[in-house]
Amino acid sequence: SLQTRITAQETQNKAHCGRLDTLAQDIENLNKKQADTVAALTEAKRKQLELAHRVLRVLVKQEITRKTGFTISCEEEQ
Amino acid sequence: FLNQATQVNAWDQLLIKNGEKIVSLNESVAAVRLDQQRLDHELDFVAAQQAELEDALKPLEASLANCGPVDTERE
Amino acid sequence: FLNQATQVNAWDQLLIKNGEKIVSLNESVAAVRLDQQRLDHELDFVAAQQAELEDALKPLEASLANCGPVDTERE
Repeated sequence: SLQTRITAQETQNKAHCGRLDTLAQDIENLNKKQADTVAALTEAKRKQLELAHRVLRVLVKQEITRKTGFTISCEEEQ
Repeated sequence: FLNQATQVNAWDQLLIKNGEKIVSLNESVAAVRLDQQRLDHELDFVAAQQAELEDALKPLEASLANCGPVDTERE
Repeated sequence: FLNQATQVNAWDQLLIKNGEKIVSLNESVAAVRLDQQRLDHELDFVAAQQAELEDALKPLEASLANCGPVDTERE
């Protein structure tokens, strides 16, 4: 019966080993996915900077236009 | 014999502990996977909003590009 | 007896190896989780900036929506 327990323990340990290999694979996959996420976030940050720059340019242009009375004449015509 | 029985008991304890740790590790991995999915969805959402903002920006840029030179001449 | 002792040692090593594997995998998961938190914060920042840009653009969109038709007629 001691031998039976030892055999059972061996089986159990083998099962643990297999489960750990699966988990190691899962973690590796998560690492790969995270690398993709990092790349996507980097692109989102780059796009954000570009958009912020373009919005600022449009706002500044509009301000100049407004000051020279362009927008006011637009509104008057309506 | 007694010594061997003690050894087997100790192994039992080790196996149980390992098993518990594996269950908890499994839960951690599942939680990380879920968080990863949430992050990806949020990123998709931000990218979609950026595309929307860019679409809104294009006609504004075009219309101000037309206004621009005229104003410069006026000044 | 010696053979049995060797077997016991080998078995001990196997159990310890699994325990070590668990520790190392736990560390990997913790590292992924830490990176996730950093990504989460950065993404929140980008999303907040995005909302700011949208807000900044709104009045301009409204004002140009009014002017729009007039400009087209002028051209």
